[in-house]
Amino acid sequence: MSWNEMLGQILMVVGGFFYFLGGLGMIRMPDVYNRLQAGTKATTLGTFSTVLGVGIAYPPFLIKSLIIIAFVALTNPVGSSVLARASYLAGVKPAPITKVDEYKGGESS
Amino acid sequence: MMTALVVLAGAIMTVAAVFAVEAKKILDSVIAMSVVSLVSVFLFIAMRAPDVAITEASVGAGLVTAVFLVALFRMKGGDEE
Amino acid sequence: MRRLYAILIAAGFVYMMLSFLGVVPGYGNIDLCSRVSSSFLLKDVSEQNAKNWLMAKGLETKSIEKVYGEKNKEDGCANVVTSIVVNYRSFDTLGEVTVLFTAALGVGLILGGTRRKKYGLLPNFVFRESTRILVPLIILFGAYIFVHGHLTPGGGFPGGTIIAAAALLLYLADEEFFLSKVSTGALEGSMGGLYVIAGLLGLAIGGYFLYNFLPTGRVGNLISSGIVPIVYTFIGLKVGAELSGLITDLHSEEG
Amino acid sequence: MVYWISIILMGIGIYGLLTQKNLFKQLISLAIIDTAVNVFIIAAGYVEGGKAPIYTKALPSFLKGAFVDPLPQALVLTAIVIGVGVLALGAALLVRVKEKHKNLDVENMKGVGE
Repeated sequence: MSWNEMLGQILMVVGGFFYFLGGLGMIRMPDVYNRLQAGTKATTLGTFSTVLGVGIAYPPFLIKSLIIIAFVALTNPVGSSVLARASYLAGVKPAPITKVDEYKGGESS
Repeated sequence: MMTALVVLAGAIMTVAAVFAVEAKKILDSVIAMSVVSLVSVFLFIAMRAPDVAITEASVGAGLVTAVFLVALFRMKGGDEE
Repeated sequence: MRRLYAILIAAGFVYMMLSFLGVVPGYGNIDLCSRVSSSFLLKDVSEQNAKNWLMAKGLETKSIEKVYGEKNKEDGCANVVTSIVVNYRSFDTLGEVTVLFTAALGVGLILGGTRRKKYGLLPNFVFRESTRILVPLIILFGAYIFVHGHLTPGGGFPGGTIIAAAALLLYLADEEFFLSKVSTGALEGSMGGLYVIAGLLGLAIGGYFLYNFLPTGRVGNLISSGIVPIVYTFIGLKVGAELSGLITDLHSEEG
Repeated sequence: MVYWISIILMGIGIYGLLTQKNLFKQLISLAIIDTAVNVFIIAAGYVEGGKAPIYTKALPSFLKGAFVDPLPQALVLTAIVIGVGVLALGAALLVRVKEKHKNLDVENMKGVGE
């Protein structure tokens, strides 16, 4: 096994670990906003790591995997923010442990 | 391995279809229908039909769900007036 | 009572279909030789490789030379499903596109209007600005899918749907956005007309409708397989314009 | 196996079509039947151990079991797109029905079902 395959597979395992953390966060977190944060941040990192690992292990896929990373970096945070905003506007209350609610009273766009 | 996955996919599809038929709210029903379409994408890939899989994923699971949701939203909007 | 009857009818249907399973061949046990010709299965991307392989097996090489030397109906497409859909069942695809056009026309007649229906949603700054970045990329991706339809999985219909998804994203992001009916109608009509013109050119040159009259090139190249990528480009743009018009109709009201 | 899955899904769709009084639920049952029929037709073309029908560099092992059958896939590709047209037209009709009759229940509409 050459060095790039080894590096790529290590990156894939790291990505799988981030996916696992995201799934754990979906179960353990108290309310919908924390779950969104866990589900988005962990799986974005996991996708970066896994796709980059595939690109390094099999060099013909490197450019495509970089394009996929750019796409995921553009779309994933936007989708998460839109979901959080929609659930706030729909009246989902944050968990009672929450101290700061900066979104209260509308946004300043 | 593949057979077990196909059986699992079939179980998910059956449960989602029963839920889609029997659910009280239509929104739940539409989401369950989209789940049936999405899992059928896996069946198509397992049966070596990538063309059909990509078409079903974009057309069947994406566009039909979007059209149904927009139609549902229009109906709900008419309710409140 | 009603549920009981429904369960009985559904069970009767399931029993009928299960007894019908004895007629069709079992799952995965299909002899493909009895369904398609052997020269169809013997095509390959690398010509030299195939010849050597056939020589090593001691098989006749006539069929492989025929595949590369002359035009046959599946010429040039690496993706067999594409060569079925837009090469020798192309007339069927023309009918399919017509059915889709009729459905979009029906939606336009039922719901169509000249004004954007407003739901009173609050504008979202992040979503609107990122949509402006994303929409060209999504359209580019849809074009990539239908241009490469003869090499990779995909083709005109999923590509057109992805373009329509870009239109749907614009509608969700901006309350003011309204796609003009004239532009989608013009794009769709011209693409449908070009599809028919390609068919008529084939009728004039080769003798039957939608004949593949361009040189077919080598299997696996981007510019190969004659009019297949051109026709798929027409189909992709037509389907994209049609479905965008359908989404526009769903978001519009009279007034 | 896949035959069974698709036949059971068709049965569920027919059951929903017969029992549900809401027109939108009936449309969703039609969509489920659509998906199930597509799975059935694809399963009729599957060859055990076959590859996806795209020519690559390696020549397929000789004839039997080389590819799955590409013809059902082309037919299903057509069927999916036509299904979208049918379902979108149905949804548009339902929007109009809702505007006219104020509800989607088959038995509560004025002048229908009495």
